[in-house]
Amino acid sequence: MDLTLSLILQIFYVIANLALISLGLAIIFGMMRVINLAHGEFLMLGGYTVVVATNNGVNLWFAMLVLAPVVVGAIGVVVERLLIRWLYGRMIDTLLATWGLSLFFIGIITTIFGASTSTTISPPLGVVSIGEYTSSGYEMLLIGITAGLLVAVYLVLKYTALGLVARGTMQNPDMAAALGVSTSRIYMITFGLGAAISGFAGGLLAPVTGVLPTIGAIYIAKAFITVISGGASILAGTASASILLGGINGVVTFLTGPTLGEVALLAAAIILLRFMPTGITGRLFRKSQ
Amino acid sequence: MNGMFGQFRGTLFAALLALIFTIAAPSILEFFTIITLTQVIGLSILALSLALIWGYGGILCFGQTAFFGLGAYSYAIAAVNIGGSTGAMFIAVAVAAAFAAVLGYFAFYGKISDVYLAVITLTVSLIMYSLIRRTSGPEYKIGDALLGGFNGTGAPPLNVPGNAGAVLFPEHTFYVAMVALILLYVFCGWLVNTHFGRVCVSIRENEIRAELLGYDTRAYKLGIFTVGAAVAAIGGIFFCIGVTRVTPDVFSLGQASLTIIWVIVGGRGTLAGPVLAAFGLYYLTASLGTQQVVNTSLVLGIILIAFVLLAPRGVVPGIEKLATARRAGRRNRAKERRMRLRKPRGGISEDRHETG
Amino acid sequence: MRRGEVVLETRSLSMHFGGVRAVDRVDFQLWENELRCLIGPNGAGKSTFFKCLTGQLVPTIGDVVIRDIHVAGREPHEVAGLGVGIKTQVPNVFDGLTTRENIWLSCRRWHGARRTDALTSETIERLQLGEFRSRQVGSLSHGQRQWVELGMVVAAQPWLVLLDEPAAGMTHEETDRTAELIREINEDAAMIVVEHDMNFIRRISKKVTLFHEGRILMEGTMDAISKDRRARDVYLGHRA
Amino acid sequence: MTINRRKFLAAGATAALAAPFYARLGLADDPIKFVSILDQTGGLDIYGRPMVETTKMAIDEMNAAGGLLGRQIDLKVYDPQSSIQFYTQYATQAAAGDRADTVHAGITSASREAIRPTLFRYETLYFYNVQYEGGVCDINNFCTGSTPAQTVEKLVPYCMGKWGKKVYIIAADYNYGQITAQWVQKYVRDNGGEAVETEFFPLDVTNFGPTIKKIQAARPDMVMSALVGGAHVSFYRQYAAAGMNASVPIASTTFGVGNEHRLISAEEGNGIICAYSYFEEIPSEANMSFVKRFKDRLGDDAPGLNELAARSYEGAYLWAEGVKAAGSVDRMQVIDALRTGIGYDGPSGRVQIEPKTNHAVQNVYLAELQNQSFNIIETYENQPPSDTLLVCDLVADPTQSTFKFENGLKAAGIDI
Repeated sequence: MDLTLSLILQIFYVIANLALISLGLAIIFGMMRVINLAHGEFLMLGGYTVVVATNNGVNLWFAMLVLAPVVVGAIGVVVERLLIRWLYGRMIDTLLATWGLSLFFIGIITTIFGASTSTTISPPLGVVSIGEYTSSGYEMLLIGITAGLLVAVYLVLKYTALGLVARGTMQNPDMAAALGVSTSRIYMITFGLGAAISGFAGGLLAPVTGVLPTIGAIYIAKAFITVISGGASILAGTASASILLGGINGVVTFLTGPTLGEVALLAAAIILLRFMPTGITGRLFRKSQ
Repeated sequence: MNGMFGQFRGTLFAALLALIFTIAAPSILEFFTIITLTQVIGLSILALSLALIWGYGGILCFGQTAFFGLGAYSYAIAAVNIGGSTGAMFIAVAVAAAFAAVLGYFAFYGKISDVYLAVITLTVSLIMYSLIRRTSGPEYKIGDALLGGFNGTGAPPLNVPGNAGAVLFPEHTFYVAMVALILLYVFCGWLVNTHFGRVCVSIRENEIRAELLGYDTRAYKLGIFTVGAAVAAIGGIFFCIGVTRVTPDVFSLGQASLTIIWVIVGGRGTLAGPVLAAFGLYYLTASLGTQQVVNTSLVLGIILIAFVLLAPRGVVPGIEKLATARRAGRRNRAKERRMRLRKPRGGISEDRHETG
Repeated sequence: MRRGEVVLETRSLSMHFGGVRAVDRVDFQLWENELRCLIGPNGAGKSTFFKCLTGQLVPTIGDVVIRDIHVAGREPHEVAGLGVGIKTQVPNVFDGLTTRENIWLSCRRWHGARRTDALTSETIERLQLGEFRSRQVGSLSHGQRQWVELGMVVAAQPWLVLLDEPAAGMTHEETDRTAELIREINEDAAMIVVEHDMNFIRRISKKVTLFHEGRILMEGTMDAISKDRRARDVYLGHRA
Repeated sequence: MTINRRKFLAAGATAALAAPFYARLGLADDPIKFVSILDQTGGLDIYGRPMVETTKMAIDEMNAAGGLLGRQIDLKVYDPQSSIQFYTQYATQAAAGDRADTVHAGITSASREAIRPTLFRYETLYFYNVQYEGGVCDINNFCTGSTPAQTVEKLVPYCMGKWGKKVYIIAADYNYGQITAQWVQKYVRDNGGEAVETEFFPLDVTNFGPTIKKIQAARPDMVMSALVGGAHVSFYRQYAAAGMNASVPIASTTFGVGNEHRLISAEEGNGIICAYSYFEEIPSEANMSFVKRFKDRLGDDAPGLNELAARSYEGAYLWAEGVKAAGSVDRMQVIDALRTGIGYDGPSGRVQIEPKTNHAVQNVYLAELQNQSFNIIETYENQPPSDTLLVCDLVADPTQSTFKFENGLKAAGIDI
């Protein structure tokens, strides 16, 4: 019983983890149709922000909750202004550009900080006990933060003027421009927001996984598959794909081992795409298209 | 025929240049360069295969590496078991083509949209990556061939057909690989000029129209997809012979992205461009790895970013465009001006990739 | 010539989108060598009906029969494969290819290589497309692209032709030539033309079918329809 | 398959092909060519960069001391960027292009297996200075790193004696992890213990939650880890975050070699016991001097030193000992000299080639992690490569060039 309960919590964490690493990518891909191959490096930059800040005496919570999203969000805005905005309407070319960007970030971080960086941070908040089983309190907190983040993004998109304009611009740039909205500005803000959320996620995960310049490569494939499986709707898609894929991954990992867990995740994604070629939300929530 | 269809003469000319290069290689290149060329040729055949199905067939296959890797692994496993390379090559091509036919059948007859086809093929490649890395235990054997998991498995060298003992020297393997590249290049150039190829191009341009003309677009797409997979598999064979080994990395996201990047850099709608891009990027990366001054990733990243900003149409179409503009300019400047006042050329065919 | 056999027939054809019945139990017949115009206000269901005929949509209920072959639910290429020429509403051409290549592809579906070359040249001559023969279709004007598409339909020498708004967006002069071409095509083929432009219809039509709210409101000559009150209400009602 | 160089040169028909080849054959007072091929970018850079730095240091020191045989040593470093295809490229370039006198290369077994046949074919001496799973049997290839039997054999009984007999094994899912796990199982059995579970993890897994739950359910006395790489560092963090490091201690033959002990915090790592043939903290004179010279060289940026880094340094010196003993850089003469039992006394103690396997007899240390640094708790001197010795005898057959992956396990009595 205790095992079941703590295992369920664990699977929630797997799901939250997947949603957390995918959301930034989902926003940029869903709203701008830009496949950001440097997504993993945005996560990495978030992690580095936290590690470098805490190594210099900054409070861990401040570094994770404020510094990481702000720094990476700012980097995102700069990237959008200098690079991405020249490529709108050339979706495939953004693949090449962001691939280059990904290499650039890895290279620059390795040049500055070396191949690995010592850290002193560890997950805060101690241990949560369920009977004889213990879980990391911080991991439980991450479940809550992820849920909160999804709700916050939902509220921003749904109820703020910015969200409405952004959704309109993504649907039809010409129309929005005719209404006097600066599409260029909207794209910049969207890309910055996506980057900030990736940085936020990377910062939150830094105490759990540690940071390396090359750690982005571990995330990108998984995030990509989650976003595509989710389909057109950014939030409902990311959430539902995370639940499905993360749930399958967590259960299979526990039952058979981590390798089959990974394979099960990918196989589920393929089967999903075979029967719902436009992703989960494409089939189930038509309105969100 | 001219325009898109009329490039076959150019193809033959490029093939002739490549043939001259092959013959001249020993006197212009260093010995070690020649023997390491085999793996680069393998990669460039992979680029050719994607140039065919994406550039001409309009099928953005993000996971072309699935067939490349499948070809390489099938070859290595078959060659170890048969004890000779000739039959193994045929088996490898057949395995990859059959796999592509099944995958393509589900995708095209299931009416999966362009973008999702890209993602599904990528996912297939990543699944293979995960699965093959699972096989590091000694229990994972196919016949006599140990799969080796993460470490991969050895790829036997080429031998003279019918005589498994007569193994080719690496420099001779280079000739075989180069001839294979040239033949495949000419084959692809010929294919896109056949009726079949032209219909594939028309499907790229406008699938609904092609269908309304009475062409079964699913069958054509499946056809060119399968041919592309077979070509990619041949690339995989030469790649693993060149490396002497095949590892799961052939299926990785990195290799998959790189394949797309060759076609973008070389230019969509040409066959020679992506092939040259594969060569160029390989030697750029390889030469960066010989220096100790700056971080390799950093330099490569900057070059790619600069490229996408400065040469958006890819190298070969960019050069072609320059050349055409100059020639046309000499012939009739006034007419050119009139045309430019209307719509920008080619904009519409590019737009297709953004929808979906 | 008049009243040979029925070449195209729909039997209680219905197309529902969610709760909306875009086409509602339509029984329709087209006779050999007939030229029929489908008219109706926006949203009357004529374009949906057209797409059910061409295989672009699978009807919810009912059947489409072309020369005794049931085609409802078949793929568009199977419909076209019966010798049916189809032109859709927006100019549906191969933008990246030249005019000549566009038309060549249409001919080649039916003929060998040599016959195709001859037929392609013939079609280009007939439609006076020679000037744009080697131009990429994407760089042509809207009306010119419509003509290229008509050329593709003609080049295949179909016995049944389905046209959706062939004169849309054309200049006055182009419209005249289109009307002439349609009459020419009709000498060898039965036709269905979906059209908005009443003047254009007057010039080509013999019999007109008026759609309203997914059903056939009435059929008759253009003169008869334009005198009918119900027909005027349908149009006026929507204009208001 | 071997190209005989003399035959090659004699053959007039191939003269055109060989032209750039023999033009590069060096004169007597040309610098000696030493090539290093190690990943400095990509996922393996955490291992490769320290190895390159110590290699550079070794060559600089040798040159400062007057070189070898009166000739300077020219070090050429290639970065294969964590990609197997570039290993083949650079190995061929080193052998057939640079005409290297020795090549020190490779981190993963995959990279070693990609270049070993090439270097054998082109008769270029090859050193592989990395801890690996054992089983290489190649006259041309000296493997100086520790192998499982050397480290696991000491670590398992020590830790079982200290913590208890129920062992939970977790390992990276590739050859090294698989084989090491087999050896761990064998030594657990041999010492009267029980391996309750063995789990393998793909190298990109970062979420160990489900496994930690399984460990909690299985209640072992200790966890034996052969996890590898940047992603797997997460395990130690998540394990500590679940409060497990206090109750079930960890032993490892892989932790620390990628500087893992500095990537996690002190509290998370305290108490982990590891076995290697080198630790930066070895209190010997030779090592303290080595560490000091290294830190002086690189200043604050100096990476931590581990077995791979130290052995790269020692591997270069071991080769130099061979050259000195042979009085020549000729490949076969150096190979023969190295196999006579000469050794090098380096920071890790004495390293000496065992002639049956071309592997190294070396010291093995056990150390416990406290505050991000290792305290040496046991030293075992002159440990032979007993696993590879079971399957390889280059004295009986000095023409071999193979990798006996399965046989090593079979000979050890491990079922496969």
